[in-house]
Amino acid sequence: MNDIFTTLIAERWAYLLTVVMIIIGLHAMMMKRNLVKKLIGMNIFQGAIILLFIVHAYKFGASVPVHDAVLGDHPEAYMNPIPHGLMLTAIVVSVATTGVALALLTLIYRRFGTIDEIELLQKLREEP
Amino acid sequence: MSGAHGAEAVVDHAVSMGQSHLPILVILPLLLGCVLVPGLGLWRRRWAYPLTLVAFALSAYFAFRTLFAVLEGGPLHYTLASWAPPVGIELAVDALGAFVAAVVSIIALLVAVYAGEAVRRENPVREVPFFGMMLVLLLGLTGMVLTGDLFNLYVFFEVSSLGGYSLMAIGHKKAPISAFRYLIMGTLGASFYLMGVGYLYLLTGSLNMADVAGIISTMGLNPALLVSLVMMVVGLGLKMALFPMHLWLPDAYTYASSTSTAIIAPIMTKISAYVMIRMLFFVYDWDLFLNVHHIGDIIKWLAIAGVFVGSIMAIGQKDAKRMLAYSSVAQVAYIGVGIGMANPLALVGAMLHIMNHAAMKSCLFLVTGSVAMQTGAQRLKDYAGLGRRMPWTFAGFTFAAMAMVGLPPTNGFFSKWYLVLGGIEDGEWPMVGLILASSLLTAVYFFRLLERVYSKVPGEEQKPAGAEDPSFRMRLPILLLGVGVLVLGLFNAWFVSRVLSQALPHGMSLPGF
Amino acid sequence: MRWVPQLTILVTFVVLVYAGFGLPEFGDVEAPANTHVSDHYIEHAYHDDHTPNIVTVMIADYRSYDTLGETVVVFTAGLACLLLLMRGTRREDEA
Amino acid sequence: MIRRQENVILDVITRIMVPFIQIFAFYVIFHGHYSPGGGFQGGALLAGSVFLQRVVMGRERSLSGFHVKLGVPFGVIGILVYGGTGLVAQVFGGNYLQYEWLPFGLDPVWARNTGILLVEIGVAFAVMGILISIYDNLSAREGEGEKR
Repeated sequence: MNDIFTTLIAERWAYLLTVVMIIIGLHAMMMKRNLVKKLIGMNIFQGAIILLFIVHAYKFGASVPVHDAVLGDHPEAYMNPIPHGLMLTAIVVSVATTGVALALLTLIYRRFGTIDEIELLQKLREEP
Repeated sequence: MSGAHGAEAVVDHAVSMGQSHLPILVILPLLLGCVLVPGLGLWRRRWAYPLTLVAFALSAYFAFRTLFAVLEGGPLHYTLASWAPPVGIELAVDALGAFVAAVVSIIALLVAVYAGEAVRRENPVREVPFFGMMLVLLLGLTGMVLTGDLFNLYVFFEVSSLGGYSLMAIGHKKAPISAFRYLIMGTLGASFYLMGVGYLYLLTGSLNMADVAGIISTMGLNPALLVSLVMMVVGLGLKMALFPMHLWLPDAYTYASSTSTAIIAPIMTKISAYVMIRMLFFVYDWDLFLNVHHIGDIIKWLAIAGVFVGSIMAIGQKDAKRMLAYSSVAQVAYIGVGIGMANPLALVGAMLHIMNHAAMKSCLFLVTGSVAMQTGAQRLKDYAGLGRRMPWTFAGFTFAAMAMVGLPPTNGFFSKWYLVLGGIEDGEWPMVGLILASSLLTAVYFFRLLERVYSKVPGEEQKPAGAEDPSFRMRLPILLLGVGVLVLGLFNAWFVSRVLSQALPHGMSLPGF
Repeated sequence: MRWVPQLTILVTFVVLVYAGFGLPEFGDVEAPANTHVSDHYIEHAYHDDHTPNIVTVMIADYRSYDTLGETVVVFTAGLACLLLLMRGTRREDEA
Repeated sequence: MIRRQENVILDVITRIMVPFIQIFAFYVIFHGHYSPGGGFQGGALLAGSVFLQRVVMGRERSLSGFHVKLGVPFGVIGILVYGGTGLVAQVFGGNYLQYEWLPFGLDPVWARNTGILLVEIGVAFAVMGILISIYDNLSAREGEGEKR
């Protein structure tokens, strides 16, 4: 038990926090009736994955990944730049997905006058 | 220090010239096309369609050049910006990648020929962005196929997904709802894939597929490695509509416009299947995970369940497109069966089925689109007697339907043949029986439809107006695909011996080649 | 069938926590992710490009193809909004 | 429909703020080599300055700042700048996006430095144009979206 405590909570607490956030996002995506809330859940989910990358870029005692003449070329002096760069791309992708989703929601609202999933399903069943 | 060090770094990492530019040339026409078509098209509308066709044609031409170059000279590697992997991104094209890229680009070209008139009739207002979006979709898909980098694959995954979501939202009034569900599911799938990449990166420190494969082969089993594999299978399974994650698919295919369905249905799920093959067999140690740890068995049995669920649901449908959508669920599941069995013959069957199913499904969806456009018929009962009125269209349909069932001279027979051979090699007799039985189920719904199309003569009162073959430009792709189904069947030996035997992963070889 | 989503969420949670046992520790300087390619970037970025910001060098030079894809993603989103919400589509939507 | 009301304070403050936001955006783009920043962030800031105009001054009056029709063309130009940089490098003998082949007569390291700047400008253009285009399409009242 103590061992599990050390490995999970003392040494990987940041990872556990991202897992909690992933679960919150997943819950919102699956359980919420309002489609905008689903979308917010999706954003939380993607944000959590971004954090999953970023927390592992952290190195104890390192500085930001901007080259500095004082620090020189020592790898242990800078944080890992790769997750930062990748997640810049992932953030943009997430923004773009949100944009498309909002366009779809606008279209749905214009056509059906609601964004509640249950009501939409009812309307789907009623109309041919 | 810095100057000397810098120069040395340049010499070290700038790969020598003389790499073949073919892989990037497959992507460039699509990239330039997808910005130029909206850019010029919104200004001069009539340029949009010719530009689209030129972009698709150039891309297909280079894809075939790439395929033949790979078959002659072995895998091509193209380092972007000349940073050797794992520092930079490389396009790594082996026989499998070149094969799938060629298949995808030729199908897309044929659908684009059809789209010229179809989009003008279905969605005249949206014509220009629609063509742009088709190019974006194909750009994403070819990018996924050709890349050799895990994260780059994710980026193009999202390019193609966004294209897919928005194309799916065009069409029936209800299309945006199903497209939104598809968006939630697809983003969930892509995010799971990204998590899988994340775990792999945290364990290996690299994003290049070949490099990652080399590192994890020496690593042994690790909880995070196992979870990354599960995440990728779940994420790609969601996009591929593998049972039980197929629930988004039928609505999405049914309500989308016929051109959207015709370009998305044949290739999008296939590319996810291709990526799954790429990951499971070329990045992970396939023997360890699929055979020793029995993940292959899970995939295999879920997939065969999907074959039956899809086929049985298809039998119960009354709407033509929805029936084809459920049959897509079943057919994609065959690819899953091939992946899960993880032996050379079954894998060849799965790869062959990627091509074969793309050809037959695009033909079928083009026919339903033409029928809906010419007569307005969408329900199966409205198809009665159409075979005599639209002979050319339904000639193509008949060939494709025979291929779906798996009758011998058509290509559908041969992919199932290899799956069955693979099952026999594994001694999986129940699986062999189930595959054969599932063909009968497919036969039930297609022969029922064919019988209705050809033999019933309708009464005068239900004679639909305008029931004749569509124009030549819409008919040509249908006929080419219908003939292609036969030709691909007759020349399947060439594909297997020349292409797919080179496409197998390390440690696998076809007996007899 | 109400329990299916809950079960999925629970399974995901367990699987993700299980994965934690195989991951490197938080802030570990020696973790593979922080050494293999990362070291190469940190050591060479400034000398390859005379650009101190290592992340910029990475996204715009070493992995510029990714950034090209990213730009295309943004462009796709814009095109999608145009495709879905274009003017003149309103009448046809009501049909 | 809420009737828009003229508000002098908001108008004046927007007029004062927008140039500063835009200058900061250019700083973020061009200083991306030396500090956190770059094309996407700068482009988003530029788009933000236009959003501020749109929100405060209303759609019609803010069109003089950035016309609705310009969104997609800016995106096209941005990607063409990015892809074109790569293509020029390829035409002059390198691989795609290999900036040291750009015909500027610079030594490889500085050519790459310039190449990074070029592609960042491309990204900034694309992001700015497309974000504004998305905003305009989403915020348009029914039937008021982009006319083509």
